[in-house]
Amino acid sequence: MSPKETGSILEWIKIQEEDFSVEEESNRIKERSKRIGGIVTFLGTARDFSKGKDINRIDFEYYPGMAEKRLNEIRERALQDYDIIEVSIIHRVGRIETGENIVLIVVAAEHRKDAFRACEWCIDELKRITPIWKREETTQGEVWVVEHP
Amino acid sequence: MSPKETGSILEWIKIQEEDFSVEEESNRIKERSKRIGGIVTFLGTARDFSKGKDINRIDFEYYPGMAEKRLNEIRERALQDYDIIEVSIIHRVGRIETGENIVLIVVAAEHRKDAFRACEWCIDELKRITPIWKREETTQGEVWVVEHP
Amino acid sequence: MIAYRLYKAGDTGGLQVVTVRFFAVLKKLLDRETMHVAHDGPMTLKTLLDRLEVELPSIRSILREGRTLIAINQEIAQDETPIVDGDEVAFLPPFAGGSH
Amino acid sequence: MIAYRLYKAGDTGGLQVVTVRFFAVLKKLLDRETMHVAHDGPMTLKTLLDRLEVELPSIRSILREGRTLIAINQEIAQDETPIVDGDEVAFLPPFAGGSH
Repeated sequence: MSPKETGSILEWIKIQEEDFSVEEESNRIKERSKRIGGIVTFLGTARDFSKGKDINRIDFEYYPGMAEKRLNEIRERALQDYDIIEVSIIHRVGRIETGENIVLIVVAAEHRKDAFRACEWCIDELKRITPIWKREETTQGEVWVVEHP
Repeated sequence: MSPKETGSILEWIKIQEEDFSVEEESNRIKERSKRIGGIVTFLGTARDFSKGKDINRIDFEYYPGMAEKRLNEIRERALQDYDIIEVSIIHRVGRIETGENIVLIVVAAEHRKDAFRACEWCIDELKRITPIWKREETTQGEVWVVEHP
Repeated sequence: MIAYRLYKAGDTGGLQVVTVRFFAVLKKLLDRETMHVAHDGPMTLKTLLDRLEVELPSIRSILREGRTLIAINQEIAQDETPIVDGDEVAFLPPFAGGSH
Repeated sequence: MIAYRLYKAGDTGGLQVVTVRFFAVLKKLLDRETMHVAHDGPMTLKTLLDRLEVELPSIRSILREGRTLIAINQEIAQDETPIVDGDEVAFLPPFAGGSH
């Protein structure tokens, strides 16, 4: 699959500079099915410090095409491995200020247990396999963050 | 403590007829601290069937005073037992139509693992100890729901 | 709480009036939300339950099932918990908050 | 994909031109995002890496650490993975998506 083919089908996968709305995304997923009884959401936000250093701002860079493909794989595996109805994943890139939204994962299911399991798995997996990089501008200079040394 | 004393202090506990906004509640909790890196939300919604029967509408009844007190206990125990920053709990009562919001639990933490654990514990505990009752109007009549027979 | 205890300590077995509240299926079966019970002399939850079993036959079987919790002033109570004048005794069927 | 395979089957070792992409700290160290590498004859990822080790000394130590993944046409590749004309080879430092 060429990188260009991945964009259009990804209704539930987004990598974007703009902020997103938790409410909008919840509502969009609720409309998928009347069987939905529980929606678990993970919202990741930009903290003001990291490993003891104050952060002024962060910048996310990504590999266009491959990153979306990986998020889509995560979504499809979650739908296959857990008893859930829908998954939406949004990751922001570019410049992000302290306190702003970074990532949103919304999982809808009939029952909450599966929604919790799947949502947590998705964010763990996103961090593990998605080609996204974070540069932090701290009081002590610029750092390319390595989460799991 | 008399029932009347529980109302005013409960900034993060609400039992109400009106709908709530997931976004508003997320934003309100984000303003609590710049240390917040992860927010896990559980949103419970009204499904259109239950145990094989179609549901037309549901009604929630509660024990005013005692229910808020129990939710507040849940919040305080979560804050004590998990490494989290804030917890908000909202439960709607009265008449609720299919697809509408019922309950919202928002947990903010520095790290996501604790937020996931605490959020799931809160909804489990809410169902276990909070004096709230659900009446379902199904195609086969009225049922007072018993979740764990 | 302190007020109650002082009252109990000085209690000489006079007339006690308690409010009884019913919720959910119990309210529906009885077609009432509250009732007042007057009792002459010291009283425990057991005393009250024995009376209500006689006076409210329509919910007798549900109460005997043992799945209905009973709260006195919003705290879960046991058979031996004392009840004093002004207390609120609530009958709480199994809870069903949340979404499913 | 089929196009590539046909090409490879008919490949007689002519000139291969591949695009190399760098991300994050690698891009910063090299001060460039992409480069084109021309190679005469069959080629694996190992062939390319041996060349880049010589040509790009500023990132040599990072590549040798072994924590940089390499993707060919957006799929993770190994030393023995063949590279053909038109492929995109991307050097991916450890990922850091998410919020913390």
